[in-house]
Amino acid sequence: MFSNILIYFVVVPVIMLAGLGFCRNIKQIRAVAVTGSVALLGLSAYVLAEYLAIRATGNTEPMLFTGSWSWFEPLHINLAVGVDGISIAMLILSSIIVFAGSFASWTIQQPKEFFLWLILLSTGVFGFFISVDLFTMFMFYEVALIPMYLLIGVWGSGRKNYSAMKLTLMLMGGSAFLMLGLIGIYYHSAPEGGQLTWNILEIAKYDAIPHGWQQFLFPMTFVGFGVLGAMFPFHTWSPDGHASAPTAVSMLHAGVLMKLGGYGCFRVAIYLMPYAAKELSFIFLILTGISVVYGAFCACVKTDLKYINAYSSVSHCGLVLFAILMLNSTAMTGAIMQMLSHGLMTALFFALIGMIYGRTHTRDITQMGGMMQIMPYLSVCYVIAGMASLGLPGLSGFVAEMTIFVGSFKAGMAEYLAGAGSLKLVFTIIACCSIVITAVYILRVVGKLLFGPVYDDHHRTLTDATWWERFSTVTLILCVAAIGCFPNFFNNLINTTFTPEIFRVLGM
Amino acid sequence: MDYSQFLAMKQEIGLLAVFLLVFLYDTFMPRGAQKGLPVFTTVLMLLVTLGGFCSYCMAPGGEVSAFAGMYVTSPVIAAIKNILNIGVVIVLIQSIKWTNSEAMTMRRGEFYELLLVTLFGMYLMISGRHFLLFIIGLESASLPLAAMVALDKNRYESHEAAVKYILTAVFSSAIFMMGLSFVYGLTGSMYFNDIYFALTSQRSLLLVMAVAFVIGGIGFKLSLVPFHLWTADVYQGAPTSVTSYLSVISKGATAFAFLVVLNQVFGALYSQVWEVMLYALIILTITVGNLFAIRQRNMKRFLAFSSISQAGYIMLGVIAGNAMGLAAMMYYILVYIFSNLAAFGVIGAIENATGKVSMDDYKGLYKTNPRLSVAMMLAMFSLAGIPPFAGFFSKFFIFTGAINQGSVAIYVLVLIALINTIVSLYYYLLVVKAMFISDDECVVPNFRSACSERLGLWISVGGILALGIVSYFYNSLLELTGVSEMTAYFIG
Amino acid sequence: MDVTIPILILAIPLFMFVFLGLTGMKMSHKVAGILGTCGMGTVLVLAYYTAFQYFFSGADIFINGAGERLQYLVFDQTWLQFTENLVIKLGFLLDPISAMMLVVITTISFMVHLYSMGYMRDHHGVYEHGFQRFYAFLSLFSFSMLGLVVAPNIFQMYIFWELVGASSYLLIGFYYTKPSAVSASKKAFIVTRFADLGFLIGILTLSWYTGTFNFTELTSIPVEGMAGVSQVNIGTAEYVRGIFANSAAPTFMGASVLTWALVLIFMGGMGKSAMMPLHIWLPDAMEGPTPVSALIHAATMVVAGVYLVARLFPLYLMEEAALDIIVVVGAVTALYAAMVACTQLDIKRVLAFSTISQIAFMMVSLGVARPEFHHGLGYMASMFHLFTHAMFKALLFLCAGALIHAIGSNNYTEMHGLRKHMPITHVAFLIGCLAIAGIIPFAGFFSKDEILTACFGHSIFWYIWMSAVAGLTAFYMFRLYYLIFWWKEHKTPEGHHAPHDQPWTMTLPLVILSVVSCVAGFVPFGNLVTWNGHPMFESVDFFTNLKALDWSVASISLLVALAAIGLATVMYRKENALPSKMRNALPALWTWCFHRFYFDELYMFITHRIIFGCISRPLAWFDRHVIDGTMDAFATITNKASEVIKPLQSGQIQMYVWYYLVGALLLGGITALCVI
Amino acid sequence: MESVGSIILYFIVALSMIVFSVMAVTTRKILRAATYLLFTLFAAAVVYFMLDYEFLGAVQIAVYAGGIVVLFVFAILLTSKPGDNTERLTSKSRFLGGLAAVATLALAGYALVSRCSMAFASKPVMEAPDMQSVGEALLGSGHGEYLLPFEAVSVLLLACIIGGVVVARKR
Amino acid sequence: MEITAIYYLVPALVMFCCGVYGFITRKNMIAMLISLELMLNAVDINFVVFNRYLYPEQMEGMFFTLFAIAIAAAETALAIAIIINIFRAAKNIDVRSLNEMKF
Repeated sequence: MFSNILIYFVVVPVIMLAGLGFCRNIKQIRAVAVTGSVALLGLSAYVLAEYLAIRATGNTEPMLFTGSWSWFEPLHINLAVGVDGISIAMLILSSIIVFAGSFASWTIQQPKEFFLWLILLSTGVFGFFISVDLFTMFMFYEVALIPMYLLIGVWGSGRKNYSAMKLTLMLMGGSAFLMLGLIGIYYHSAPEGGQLTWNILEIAKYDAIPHGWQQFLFPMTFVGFGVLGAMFPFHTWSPDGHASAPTAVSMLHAGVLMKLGGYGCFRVAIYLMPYAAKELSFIFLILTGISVVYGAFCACVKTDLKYINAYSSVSHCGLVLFAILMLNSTAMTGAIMQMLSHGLMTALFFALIGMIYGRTHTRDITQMGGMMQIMPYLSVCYVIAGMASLGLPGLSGFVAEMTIFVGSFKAGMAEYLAGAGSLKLVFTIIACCSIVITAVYILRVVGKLLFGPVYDDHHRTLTDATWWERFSTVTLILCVAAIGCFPNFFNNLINTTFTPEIFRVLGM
Repeated sequence: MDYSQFLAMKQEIGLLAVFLLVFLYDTFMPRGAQKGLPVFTTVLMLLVTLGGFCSYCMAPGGEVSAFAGMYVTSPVIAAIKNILNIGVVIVLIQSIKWTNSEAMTMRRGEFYELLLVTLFGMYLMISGRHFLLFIIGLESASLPLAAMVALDKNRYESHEAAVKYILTAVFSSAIFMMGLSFVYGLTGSMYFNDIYFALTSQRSLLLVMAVAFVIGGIGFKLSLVPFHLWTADVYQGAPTSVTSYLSVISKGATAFAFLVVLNQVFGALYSQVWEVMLYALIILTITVGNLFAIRQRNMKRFLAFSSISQAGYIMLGVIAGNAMGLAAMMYYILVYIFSNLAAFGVIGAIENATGKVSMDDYKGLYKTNPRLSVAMMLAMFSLAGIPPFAGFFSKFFIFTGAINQGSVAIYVLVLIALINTIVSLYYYLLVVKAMFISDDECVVPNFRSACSERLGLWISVGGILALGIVSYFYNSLLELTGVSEMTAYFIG
Repeated sequence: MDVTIPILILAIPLFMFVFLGLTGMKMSHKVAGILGTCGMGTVLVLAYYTAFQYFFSGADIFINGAGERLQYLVFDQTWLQFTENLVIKLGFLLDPISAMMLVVITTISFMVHLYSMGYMRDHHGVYEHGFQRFYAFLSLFSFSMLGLVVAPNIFQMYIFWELVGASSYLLIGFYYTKPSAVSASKKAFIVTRFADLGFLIGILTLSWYTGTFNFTELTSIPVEGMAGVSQVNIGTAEYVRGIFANSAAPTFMGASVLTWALVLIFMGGMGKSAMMPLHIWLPDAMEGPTPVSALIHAATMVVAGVYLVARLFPLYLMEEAALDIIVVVGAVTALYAAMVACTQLDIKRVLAFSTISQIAFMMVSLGVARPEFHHGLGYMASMFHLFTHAMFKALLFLCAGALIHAIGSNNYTEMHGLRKHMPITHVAFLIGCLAIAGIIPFAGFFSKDEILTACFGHSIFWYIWMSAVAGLTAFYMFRLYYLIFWWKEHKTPEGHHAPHDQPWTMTLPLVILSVVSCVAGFVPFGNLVTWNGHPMFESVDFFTNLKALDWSVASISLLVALAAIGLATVMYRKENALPSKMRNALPALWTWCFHRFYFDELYMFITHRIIFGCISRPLAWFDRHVIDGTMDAFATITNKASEVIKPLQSGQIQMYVWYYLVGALLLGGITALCVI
Repeated sequence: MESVGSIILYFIVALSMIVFSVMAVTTRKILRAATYLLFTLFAAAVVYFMLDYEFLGAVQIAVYAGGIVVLFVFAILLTSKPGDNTERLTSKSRFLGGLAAVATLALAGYALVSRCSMAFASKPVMEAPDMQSVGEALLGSGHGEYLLPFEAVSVLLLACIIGGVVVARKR
Repeated sequence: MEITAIYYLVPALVMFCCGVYGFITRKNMIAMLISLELMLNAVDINFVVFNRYLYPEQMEGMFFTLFAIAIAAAETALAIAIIINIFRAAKNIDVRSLNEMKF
């Protein structure tokens, strides 16, 4: 079992948890957090390199590094792991954000408890991304959710009790649907007389879920994951939750946890139930299409920085689900890229907001101004994050969005010319409009917050970023720029996953 | 007359032996040695538990029937009794401090004697295959409990709870027996087996009413809505150790008995009669239990409603009506025992130390008593079904087991149950919130809980952590039930 | 051809941007300025070398036996692969217009770099705050603009298109403490972003049908036997149209999909090139430092739209409807901008509207270009005007910068009578005015004349229209000229220096650009830049342009220009009552012109009232109160339900058993009803 | 056909059963309620006798009438104070109680009647079980024999004694 | 006229319902207990009647009744003990006073 490299994505956090148990002072805690996150970063880099090397030898297995260990044998539950390009992308994203998050919470109160929960959360996240067994996947999914409650509740600010409760309950509400969907999938996973299985790869191979059942199970799983992916109208946990969460938690949550939603929608809902995905995608296309513009419009008039960003996340994550529903490889690649991109830049955003808030003790943009003169470093980073968000070429947002638009347009045109209506096309164009609205709210914030005269003279005495803050932000900016400048690397990494068999039903 | 048949009842005999020893100890040991009684009983009970494991391990397997089918035991039944035994041992460990307290000096022995008799009654409920034996078991399991509820003489609530309990319990058993009389009238026998076969072709209003009354009678002990209303008052009024016993052991045993009765007596009526009833009961139980739990501030009352809604989830295993459902149910109860006992352990420890049982008193507990709050939090998470704690697995498996039944309606039922888990999560989190998040000054000072309490908590917490992740427990349960007779009728 | 130089042309500005951006704060202002300028100087040399190579080396990859100039793909690197066919590549395409643009951009950029060394400091020689940042941004802009013009595919163009937008945003907002600058930069970005939305959809449509982004496939055919070489050819475009025709492409609102795609792409161009009604950002963009206005908002970035249309010209030729739209938009914009320019008080705004007007000239010229008329004279004229306009408009802006720097205000009512104090600036400005007014032999005369000729060849109506606009141009430029340099000077307040000419770093660019404005008109563009590379003249010498003039058109336009100048002289040479009389004679017209036909107000209405007021705010409200309210309502309902069923647990056992019994009876009764 | 005497006896018993139970639950004096209960129990005993279950009838009289009712009377005397033995019933509780009772009566009565084969079965000719068979059944372990319940109920009774003691004890 | 099973079952049922009525309406706990005895007794009669009329060859119903009487006695004894207990604590046995715990 421990010869499989992927297991260490769970083992390392567990060791970290144990290590934290022995920590006596903040220095040791920091040491554990940093060592652990560096180890995870190294691990994901190693897995990436190995993965590419193996793929280069012409290996076309759907997943690599697979391993399966029987767990609850009578129920056919295994601890099954495996990764493809998408999972690796997500693993890298997670480890980067955990790394940056550790630095962003350098001076947190009650560090031991904080890091305990934070690492428990990342255990869930990593476990989720390496799992190919529906049960373990779901288990890790829930492991990742619950620490949020305490992290927000204890270390949050504002209406933290309300927000923490709302977030937890709404996400758990999603996972209620999800659980039903997963169990349903299990019972229809194998053809008549075959052995039932939770293994995603096997289920996909059998493709035995009856169409009628797919039409019931698909919405269950899609909504279940969609709640975490902030799909309209189940997104309202996101603004409140993010607004109350402490910096590192917002980073992890928006950066990684929301990606669980998109990833799950793809890996479970669409991958396993392509027929229903094709039949029912229109409903969710409408919802996610609404998410995209709706989130952006809402962000335009909010004055709390975190609310703005949360709505922006609604918009961007809506784009992820939107693209996934287009059911073609270009759009899906774009969706995964968007997950990466949004994860990084939104983590950057939340890190910066946290840092600014930590200094000014307000997040209301009408109460601030001229930050560029006071804390130029943070402000420049904010501008960069903003530019990434509104899709400036050279940063990650652009490539992701363009891939999505090209893919969606392709899907839309194909549908239109096949005489199947113009829904996809229309919603593609609507989604495209978001690039303008995004520019509006990003520039509004940048203009009000960073530029202009200093609003409050008390702010003049504030200091710029400390070294750990710089470290955290620079890491993220470098990653954002790396994706933006060398997209084809990631594109190829992800693209190889969308092998034809995924689209077997879709006729593509 | 073959009295050697008594030898089939190894576990019951072991239990009665303990009862006898405790009785003798209590009666004849000098006053100075009386303080040793709790430990004495606990150790004996532990031995019985271990013995139960051994006998179950050494058992040739398959079903042993005695007294012309009036009594049945099998590996599964032995395992069920063992599960209850484990719970009893933990309860006993946790109650050592309480029974050794000043107020309990005069009633120490009686507490143990009554407890053992109720356990004996539960054994009979599980093993009995004749309604006469069953009802004797049921009464043995509830009447002495009323006396136990009244043990806390200094508190008025304790008396009030006892009255409420005994009156409603007798009413319930009257209804139950009315139902039984209808069954008898329709079938002419009290043997489960005979009734089962006699009922295969009968459908009448009388039968339906009989089933409803029987379900009411057993549902009363299981506190299914609408037969649950005594629960909260009794849980609140009873001494904490008794409450924990009531909420886990009594409930667990009754759940098994319920399963047995429904399957082996009314198995043939499944789809026509009691499936629908159970649907309604489960939905009501979970929902109403949750709704009441939301607004409770007294921890014991809070856990009462929580246990009501948990009973609804346990019933999902009954409705599944197959080996998987049975295994899931056994597993659920096992996990539930550990989780709930952890919660009660903390409540008991705090109550013994300070007398506080209100949720408001728990505010900021983490700052003064971090370990207790962590134990409580784990219990709450496990009850709410949060991974990686055992409660998650048990919930997942019981849902899986239920859905195995396969109809569309069960999906709807499970969905409703799942949505209710959100509500339950809400109130479990309220406790966590009070302990960890609230900024208020804690009224409970830092204190060192007794050795026994700590031991009990460690065991419970260990169970919460290990039962889920270590798949051995569930796997072996499922292995056992795969060849079980308990569901055989239903499947056939 | 060696790829080093092209790569360097792009890499040096990028490097300068990163280098100055990261380390600028650590180095002194002067070093940063010199580094930036030297970097740009190097690029200038390299770009001149490349352009020279392209135009004059005669290598067979650049020109074929028939003297037709070819497109040469210097390099092409895959950047992002969407599908098998749809690939974004980053590359470097050399052809007449990109070579020409290389020259224009590097020239102006270098001038601006140099000029800014003097401009971005106050009278005491203290450098402005953020000087290094300024140079970093200038480098970023140069990089983006160069990348845009050498793009071999439409998506690279889009990428750099966005980048120039962003650098324009950064530079307009350079004085970020000034709220007006911040809002101007925001406006510029958002308006162009909106236009880019059209561009993007256009690209998507076009590429979906054709399956490629590459210009060399969309508009050209490859030359056999030579890798990377292709020839602009209408045949390819025919092929593209064939694709659209054969794929059963539906028509949408009466126009073909190709037309729609081209119009949408043109919409992007309208945004960047400030065509009506998307022009509103450009006058506001004058909030940026004046050298920036010269570089970005006069000479280079704003002509990107023209460049885009020129790039896809063979495609536009296929859809005359699209070209007609371009003509209409251009012509209306030209007239509108010229009219508005007549009334503005801010020197830079006048120049900005003038720029809009002149770019509209180029657009019209492209719109009226047809291969059958003088080998597509309009195309050549447009590019020629782009070139000359870049020179003289940069000159004018730099002069304006010198004036503003000297006076400290943009408002020319505060300038008057500066000709004695600032002789060099005066002469340079005059040259610029003459050039833009179209007076022989200055550069503007030739290019504008070609445009009018092309219009004449297309339609007499547009010819008259554009001639009138040309007259207006001369009028408002000389109005500006007189108001600044003539009239009676203001008294210098105590303690202020009298305005004087600026240091050499500022005057040198003026001188150079003046010279170029004088002689650029003689460049034989017809042989260098034509739509399909085919030369217009058999042979060339210094007077080719002069000889090729269609004097019937030229003389009329000259007359119109002179008349307009005369009118301006009469009205504005000295302070008199004529202007106010005219204003009173046509009050409505004047007010509308002065308020720029209320376009800004219209936009404010749309954005604030409709987008924010009627969409965003209601949506946000809806989100908080309806969507979120629903979620909260679940919780509230649960709590309420909990409260409602509270009486069940009354504490009275008699009620308990009552519920028990009734429950059991109902359970039995209802089940019995169901099953029996 | 039954003999006239047994029919008359039946009516007397049935009527007294109904009337006394009604009176037991409606009388306002608690001691009277106990008395009416006694009468009802006697009536039940008579039913057992009529159905030839003499042993059962004897047990009924001995345990119920002799034991339980006496217990009741003691308890009443212990707990009631002068003037305390009248109680006023609220009309609400009377309505609810009546509703529940009538509903039970209607539903169960209809259920019983609707099972015609059962409800209208006539009494077969059968003698009272002799004491020998009763004793053997009570101590036998075969089918229809009740050794195990007999032992179990003894445990129950023991427990109830212990419980009763521990509850009733003052400290 | 023939006395069939229903002739006994209905009075027993009426007795049962009287018990129900009494339990729900009476305020005195001992009166409630008396009502409970009525209910239990009605059940006993049912068993005996069914045994005699329908299954006369066995004695299941009779024995059930026998044990039920024993159980009823035990219940009553314990219940009375508890009621006396509460009488000591609260000085009355009005069931309405048992309202310390609710909601």
